Amino acid sequence: MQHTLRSFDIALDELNDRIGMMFKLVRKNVRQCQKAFENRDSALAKTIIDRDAVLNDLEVGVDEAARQLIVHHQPAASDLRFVFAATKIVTDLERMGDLTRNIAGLIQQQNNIEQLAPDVLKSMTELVVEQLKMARRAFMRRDTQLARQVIELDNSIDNLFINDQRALLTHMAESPELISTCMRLSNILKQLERIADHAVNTAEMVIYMVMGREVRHISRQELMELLGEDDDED
Amino acid sequence: MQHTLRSFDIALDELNDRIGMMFKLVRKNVRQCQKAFENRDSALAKTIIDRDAVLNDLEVGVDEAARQLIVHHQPAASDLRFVFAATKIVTDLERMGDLTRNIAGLIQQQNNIEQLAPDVLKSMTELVVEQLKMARRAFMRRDTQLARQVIELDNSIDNLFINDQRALLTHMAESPELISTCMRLSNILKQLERIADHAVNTAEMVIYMVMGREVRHISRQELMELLGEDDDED
Amino acid sequence: MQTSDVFIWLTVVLAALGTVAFWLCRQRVLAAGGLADIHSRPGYYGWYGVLWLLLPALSLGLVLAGLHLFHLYSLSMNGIFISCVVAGCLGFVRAYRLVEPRFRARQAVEAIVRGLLFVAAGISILITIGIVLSVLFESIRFFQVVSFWDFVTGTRWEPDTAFLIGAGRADEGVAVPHFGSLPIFAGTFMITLIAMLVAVPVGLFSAIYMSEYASHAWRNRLKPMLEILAGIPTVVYGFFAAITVSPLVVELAGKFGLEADYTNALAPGLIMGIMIIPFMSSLSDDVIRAVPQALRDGSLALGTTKAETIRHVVLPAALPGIVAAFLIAVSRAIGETMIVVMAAGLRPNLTANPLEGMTTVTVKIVEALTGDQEFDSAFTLAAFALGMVLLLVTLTLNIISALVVRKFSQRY
Amino acid sequence: MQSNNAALKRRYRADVRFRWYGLIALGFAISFLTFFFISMIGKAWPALTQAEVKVNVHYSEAVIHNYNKAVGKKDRRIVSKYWLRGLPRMLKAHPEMLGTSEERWVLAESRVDQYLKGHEGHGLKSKYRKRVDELKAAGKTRMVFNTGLFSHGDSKLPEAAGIFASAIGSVLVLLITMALAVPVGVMTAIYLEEFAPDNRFTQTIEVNINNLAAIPSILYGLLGLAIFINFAGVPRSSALVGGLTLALMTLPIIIISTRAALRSVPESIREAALGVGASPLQTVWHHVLPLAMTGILTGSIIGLAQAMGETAPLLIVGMMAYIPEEPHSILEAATVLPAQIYTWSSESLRAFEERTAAGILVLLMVLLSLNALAVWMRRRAEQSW
Amino acid sequence: MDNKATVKIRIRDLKLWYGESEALHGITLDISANSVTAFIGPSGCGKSTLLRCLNRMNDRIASCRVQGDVLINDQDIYAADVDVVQLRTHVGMVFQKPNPFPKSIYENIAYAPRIHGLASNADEMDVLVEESLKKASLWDEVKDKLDQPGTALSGGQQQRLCIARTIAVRPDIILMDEPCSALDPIATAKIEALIEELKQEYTIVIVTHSMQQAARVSQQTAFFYLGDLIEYGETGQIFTMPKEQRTDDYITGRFG
Amino acid sequence: MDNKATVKIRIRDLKLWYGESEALHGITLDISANSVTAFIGPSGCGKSTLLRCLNRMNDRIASCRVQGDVLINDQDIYAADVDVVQLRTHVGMVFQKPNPFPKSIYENIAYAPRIHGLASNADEMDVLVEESLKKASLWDEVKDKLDQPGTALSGGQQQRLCIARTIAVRPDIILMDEPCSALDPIATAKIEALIEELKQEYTIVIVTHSMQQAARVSQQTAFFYLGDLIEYGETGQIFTMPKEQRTDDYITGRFG
Ligand SMILES: Nc1ncnc2c1ncn2[C@@H]1O[C@H](COP(=O)(O)OP(=O)(O)OP(=O)(O)O)[C@@H](O)[C@H]1O
Ligand SMILES: Nc1ncnc2c1ncn2[C@@H]1O[C@H](COP(=O)(O)OP(=O)(O)OP(=O)(O)O)[C@@H](O)[C@H]1O
Ligand SMILES: [Mg+2]
Ligand SMILES: [Mg+2]
Ligand SMILES: O=P([O-])([O-])[O-]
Repeated sequence: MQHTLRSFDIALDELNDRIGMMFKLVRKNVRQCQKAFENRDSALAKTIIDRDAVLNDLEVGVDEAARQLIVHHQPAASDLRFVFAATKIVTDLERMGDLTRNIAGLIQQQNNIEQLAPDVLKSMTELVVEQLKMARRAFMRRDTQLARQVIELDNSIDNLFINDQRALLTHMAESPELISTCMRLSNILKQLERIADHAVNTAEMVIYMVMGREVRHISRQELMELLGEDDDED
Repeated sequence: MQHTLRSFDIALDELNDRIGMMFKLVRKNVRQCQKAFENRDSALAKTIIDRDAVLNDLEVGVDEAARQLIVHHQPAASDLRFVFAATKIVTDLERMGDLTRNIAGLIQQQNNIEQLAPDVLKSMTELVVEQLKMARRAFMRRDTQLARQVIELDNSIDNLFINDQRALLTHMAESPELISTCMRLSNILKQLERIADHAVNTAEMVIYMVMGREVRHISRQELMELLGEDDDED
Repeated sequence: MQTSDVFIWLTVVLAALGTVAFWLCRQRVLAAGGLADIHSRPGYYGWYGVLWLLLPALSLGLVLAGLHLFHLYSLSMNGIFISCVVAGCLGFVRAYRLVEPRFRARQAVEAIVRGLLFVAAGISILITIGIVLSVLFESIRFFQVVSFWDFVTGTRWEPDTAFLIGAGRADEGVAVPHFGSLPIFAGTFMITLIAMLVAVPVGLFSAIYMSEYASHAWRNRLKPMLEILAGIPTVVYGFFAAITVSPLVVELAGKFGLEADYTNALAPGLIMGIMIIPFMSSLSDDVIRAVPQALRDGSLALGTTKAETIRHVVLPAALPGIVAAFLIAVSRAIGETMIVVMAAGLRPNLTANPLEGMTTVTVKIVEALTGDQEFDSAFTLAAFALGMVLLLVTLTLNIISALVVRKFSQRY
Repeated sequence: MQSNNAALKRRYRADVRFRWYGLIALGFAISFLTFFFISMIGKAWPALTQAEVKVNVHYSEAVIHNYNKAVGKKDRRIVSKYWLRGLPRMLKAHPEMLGTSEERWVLAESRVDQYLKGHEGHGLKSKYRKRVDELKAAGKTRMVFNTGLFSHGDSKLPEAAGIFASAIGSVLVLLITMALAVPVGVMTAIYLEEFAPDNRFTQTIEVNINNLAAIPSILYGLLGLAIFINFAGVPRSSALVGGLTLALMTLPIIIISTRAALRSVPESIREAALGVGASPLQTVWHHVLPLAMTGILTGSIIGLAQAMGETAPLLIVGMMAYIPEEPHSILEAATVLPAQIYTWSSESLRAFEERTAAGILVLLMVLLSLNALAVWMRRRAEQSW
Repeated sequence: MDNKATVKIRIRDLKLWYGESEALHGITLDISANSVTAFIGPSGCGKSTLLRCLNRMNDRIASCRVQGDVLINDQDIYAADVDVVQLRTHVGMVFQKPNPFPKSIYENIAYAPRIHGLASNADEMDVLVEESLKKASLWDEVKDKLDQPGTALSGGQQQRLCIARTIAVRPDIILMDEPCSALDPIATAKIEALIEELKQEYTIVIVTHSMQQAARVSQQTAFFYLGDLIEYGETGQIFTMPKEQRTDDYITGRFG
Repeated sequence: MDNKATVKIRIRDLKLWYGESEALHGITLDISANSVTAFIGPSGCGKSTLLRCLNRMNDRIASCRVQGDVLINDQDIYAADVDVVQLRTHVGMVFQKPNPFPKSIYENIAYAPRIHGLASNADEMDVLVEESLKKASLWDEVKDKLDQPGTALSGGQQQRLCIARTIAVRPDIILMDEPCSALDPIATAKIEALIEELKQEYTIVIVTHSMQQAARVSQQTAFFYLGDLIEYGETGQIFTMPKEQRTDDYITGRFG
């Protein structure tokens, strides 16, 4: 239902849209990282780094908008949960932005990393991009099931990351000359893993926003119970 | 001045105290990490890891308290800035807690890391602990000068980190058998560096809280101008 | 004992007994329980005793006095006195025995007082019934003699011979009396009309000036002055109209070449109008001032002048009240007696010329009832018939005005 | 925003005109009032003095049987018959004066009085006029303050007529009115305003009361006549019947003003009292009545003032009879001031006219003081709120 | 104070009619001792009506008929043998517009204790008056002018005087019907601070139009709509996570 | 709408006395066109007084004396040649309590245009009435009962009727003195929504006791204290980052 005060709706919508936009930008960054990595595209990496400023501004803008919303409209109940979740999610998104910038930085210094384990990065990127897509959709649609999938997907990403990491260690032990290159690659993977973690955070805030229950530090099992096990199948 | 409504003051104070307490816990964690590292104290590491739950609870608690405060008292102006800053700072603090937990985890897996570069970790820890102390004080006293110092100290920590990192890389190249150990140490240092970054975030929020100016993504120079260059000396 | 002595003695004795009763009951309850245990404040137990003393005594007294007055049953004054006191004491004893801590004295006292208030309220009903009956019965007797139709439509009012007929001398060939009341009502109407022509504009504009234009201080001076007009007894107005105004009217009419009677309708009409000004102005002033200030502000804020605001907002808002004031003023004018008795004529006269003498309903009533006639001749009974018409007209006006007020009272 | 257009000017002119209508209306009312008082005082003024003549009086034995013998033939029509009539009684009371004679100031006959005051239509025959002129020339006439006006009852002789008896009558009637109307009226109002459930019966009473207030006073006379006199047999012309009649007439006024006073006590006061556990009766007794008291008193005073000036119903119940003596009980025939005024006003003698005016002045004075009292109290009540 | 709230007022399936029209459609509600319960809801939803059931102020309205139970301290206040006057001393009421008696400040407080015989002499009365004014946080402001009329105080002070007057008869429960709606924000804040104090000792039920006020002062909130109790719970929960959509809509400003 | 606000009302060192007491101590303030400016501050600080200076409603108070300038569209409204009646058509006012005239809804609107001759025939008047009611978001609710009395509407509708009435004379500026304080939250929200609409076309100045309301509806906020303008600025800024300590104290509830 609409608020009696149109400006309230407008303000909420704007907040919502900005966050949706940030989700998109982050996803774009992640995808472009992969591309830059594959193509040794330093210029693209530069674009990614430059885009960080946009995300930074968006973060500060969303926070300011949220504060103005609190001051102007004294949101309560579902509105308050939304505004609160927004200020939390935006921090995560900004951090994701930072992380992609880091990746881009590492890519700029790249020396043949892409030959080391091109697929590793690719599959990781794909998972993260997929996760970000789901996270955004979960947020925009207030969909807790999607949010749950985001959280579940994190498991796969973590597993992938651990495997890759182990592979890299082996690699380094085998060819010490590649250590710094491997370290960089490891770093990139690490950043991607962090992005996934932050995506999980946003999903948790979506669940809070919709259900009013804090799920930030509860066990996976509790979470599943909360969201309903039966929907697990599809 | 006091609020006419005592419960408002009580709620604000409680929020304030909880965050102060989180600062203290994080600092304690960092210090104990160093101790556990030095003494190969796996049990202490375990304590640190367990303490994370406390910080998690505190985070959720502070957020809940902040929301209740918004709902109950519709804070504006300085109160609103405080409540907003609190919800931001608490995220950083919780993350710091996670990072110390990570360090403790790495320490548990330790094999002779401490012999590698005991001083490195020590000096880094000292700086971070000092920074956290200042950050807490800046927050509790609403002191922007202290907050500035927190931010400045981050430079030293970053430099130290880069040097250490470089040293470790050299080390790894020299003794490939130590690669995974070095990687862990590098990781620990990385976590400490992240803690320092988060401390900077809290300091930035303190500045916002006091002055009402967002300083999150502005250049160091702008920041210094804002806070008054003349105070730089002392 | 004299009647007045009984009054005095009864007052003295009952007052003394009452004091004792109050004290006795209060002590009895206090002796039986502490302050915390007793249901009501101790005074209520006292009052309970007092009421049970006074009520039986006084009501018996009233009944006995009534019986005496209506010559139904007579007791000597001493007898009345003694039986009253005895009744009071019996009542008190009953009350005294009921007094104990759990007794709800406050409720009991309040129930009694409430009953008394109710009885008082009932009296007004009795008065109305009394008036209606008194007028109705005699009117019915009148209409048994005179046809209602003739009374209402007849144009000749020549009742003088009626009392001869009433005295059983109808067969002596006296002229047939006529009870055509039309000229009387026409006279009443004419004088009322003149009065309203004076009172309405003067009263209304005075009210507007006082409530809208005059400063607070001036208003406080002007309003009592106008109210003096209402405080002057009608007999004085009548005197003034007859002695001062009527000659003046005759003189002035003469100057214009017109001929006026000394009992012309103009003089009493004018004076009656003046008498009514304060009714009009005070009531209008009240209703105009009752129009919320917010409405004036609202109108002025739209860029209207003061007069526009008054004409278009204040007066329409106050209109129901003004109409009610007007109707009440009309009914005053119709029922007004002394001015017309003293200044208007006695001769019924069906004319539209206010300079001629004419008479009114009230004049005829007074004329009929202040003579020495028997009360049951048609001549005197006619007064009651006229009275009934008067009653009906004023009641109708009053009810209409009440309806007007009620219909519009929720408007702001 | 300059006021230069014609329409606006027209609107402002209308504004000014409107204000003038009000001023004119007020001016009319107030000039009437002034005219009225001036003319009334002018008429009444002469009545405050009374002519006396100095004549020789012989207190002979014969006077006891024929009081006319007390003064010389020339003076018989000049001195007041009223004074002459009183002589036998005085001589019986003071036998020692028998046989003496003196020259003394004596109340003059009303026509002489009028003549001396120089009024037109004094009605004094020319032969007496000459005698009066003589006396006047000899300094044997004088004007004194007319104490008789205040101490005598009514009389057919204008020079002896006073308002005393009617004033006493008025007081008696008012006492009865007050004793009946005020308590019953106030109690009725309290019942209706504070306790009555909102049902048919209450509504009937309310409608009744409003109607009663609007009924012309003369109908109360009819009521008194039909019920008190014809039915209950209360003596005609008595203060009791007058008081009863006026009480009925005053009752609705008192009820209505008391109700208004009670209603003007804000509902919040009642809620406050009930809210702290006062019973309804305590609420009324402790809070509402004290606050409404000035209003109730004001209403009662106005009601009584109206009753005091009322004439018509009293005419109907016979209180315009000729009553020279003040009444000693409420059952005796009595008259009241306004009725006295009415009776005098219908007398044909010129001397009665000024007495009427004087009576009116006295009545007005009393009534205006009562009304002033009411106004003052009302204003005080307004201030205290 | 311990958190385990004892129930002070039990309302069970309370229905109320004004003449033919049903204004309350079966309300069931438990009100805890020593806490503040707020009634909120759109105009005409029956908040005041329900409040006035709790001290039977509705008895004054002839057309008003009640069905169901209201138990205060487990006693049915609509039972036949209940003395309304006594009930009202136990359940005090503070009204929307401050309504001090037009008497001195002292007399305003002393009136009710006097008719209830709560003080046996003048000294006791002085103590009682002082105590009540202190509890109402008004003593310091008026102690030097106790003989001045209560109506000469400012609006906020008058309202506190009314609260002191209510306290003076030592009630258990204080009902407040929009007690701040005639006051400015500063006076309102003072009353709210006072309510916060009073809940230590009294059970307070407050009707308010201001959701913010309900959020500030109350521990429990009941949301009414068209004579129905839609939702009742902890204030914090109602304002952050209401269970009912209608509550959410009302609280977030999405109504009508 | 473009953001570069043009100044509509210039207040320059405005002082105002009621008799001997100075109620405004030299206010200087610029009010922008097509935006909502809110006046806030504790009771008696002179908000209403200043507002009523802007259409010279204060002229009605005999004891009131003004010094300094108020310029509307760069014209001094206190100049000798200014016609108050005409001024008030340019500067409409809406009052605290809805005060519709006791006439039909139609007549409520048509009254002032008729006096000012804004419609030359009945059809034009119909159009004007409809237009005004539409602008006041009331048309849909009343279009079928234009001949019913305006007083029969609900409080919120009445207030919108008053706004429509003001709009009908085509003012530039609308002054509102606590226009929602007599309304319940839902009606208040509707009025606020209306104000939001109206600021597209009109310059609106609103006095409000509710800081939340000021925050919701206004673009600029002026904080007054004891007859002084303490702070004036963007609403968002005033409520998050006031420059003056007193503003912060008032806004955060630390006053008195
Ligand atoms: N004395 C009464 N007679 C008839 N109906 C009444 C009476 N008092 C209230 N009502 C009706 O009962 C319903 C509930 O009224 P109530 O006063 O309890 O509402 P409320 O929630 O307090 O509203 P508000 O917030 O406007 O005070 C309304 O529909 C009202 O019209
Ligand atoms: N007509 C008047 N005569 C004398 N003094 C007045 C008058 N109107 C207001 N005042 C005084 O001027 C000061 C400012 O009053 P104003 O009504 O402007 O305050 P406000 O800020 O609107 O307060 P509120 O929020 O209570 O409406 C107050 O001290 C008040 O007492
Ligand atoms: Mg950044
Ligand atoms: Mg209510
Ligand atoms: O800085 P983090 O992304 O590790 O929280």
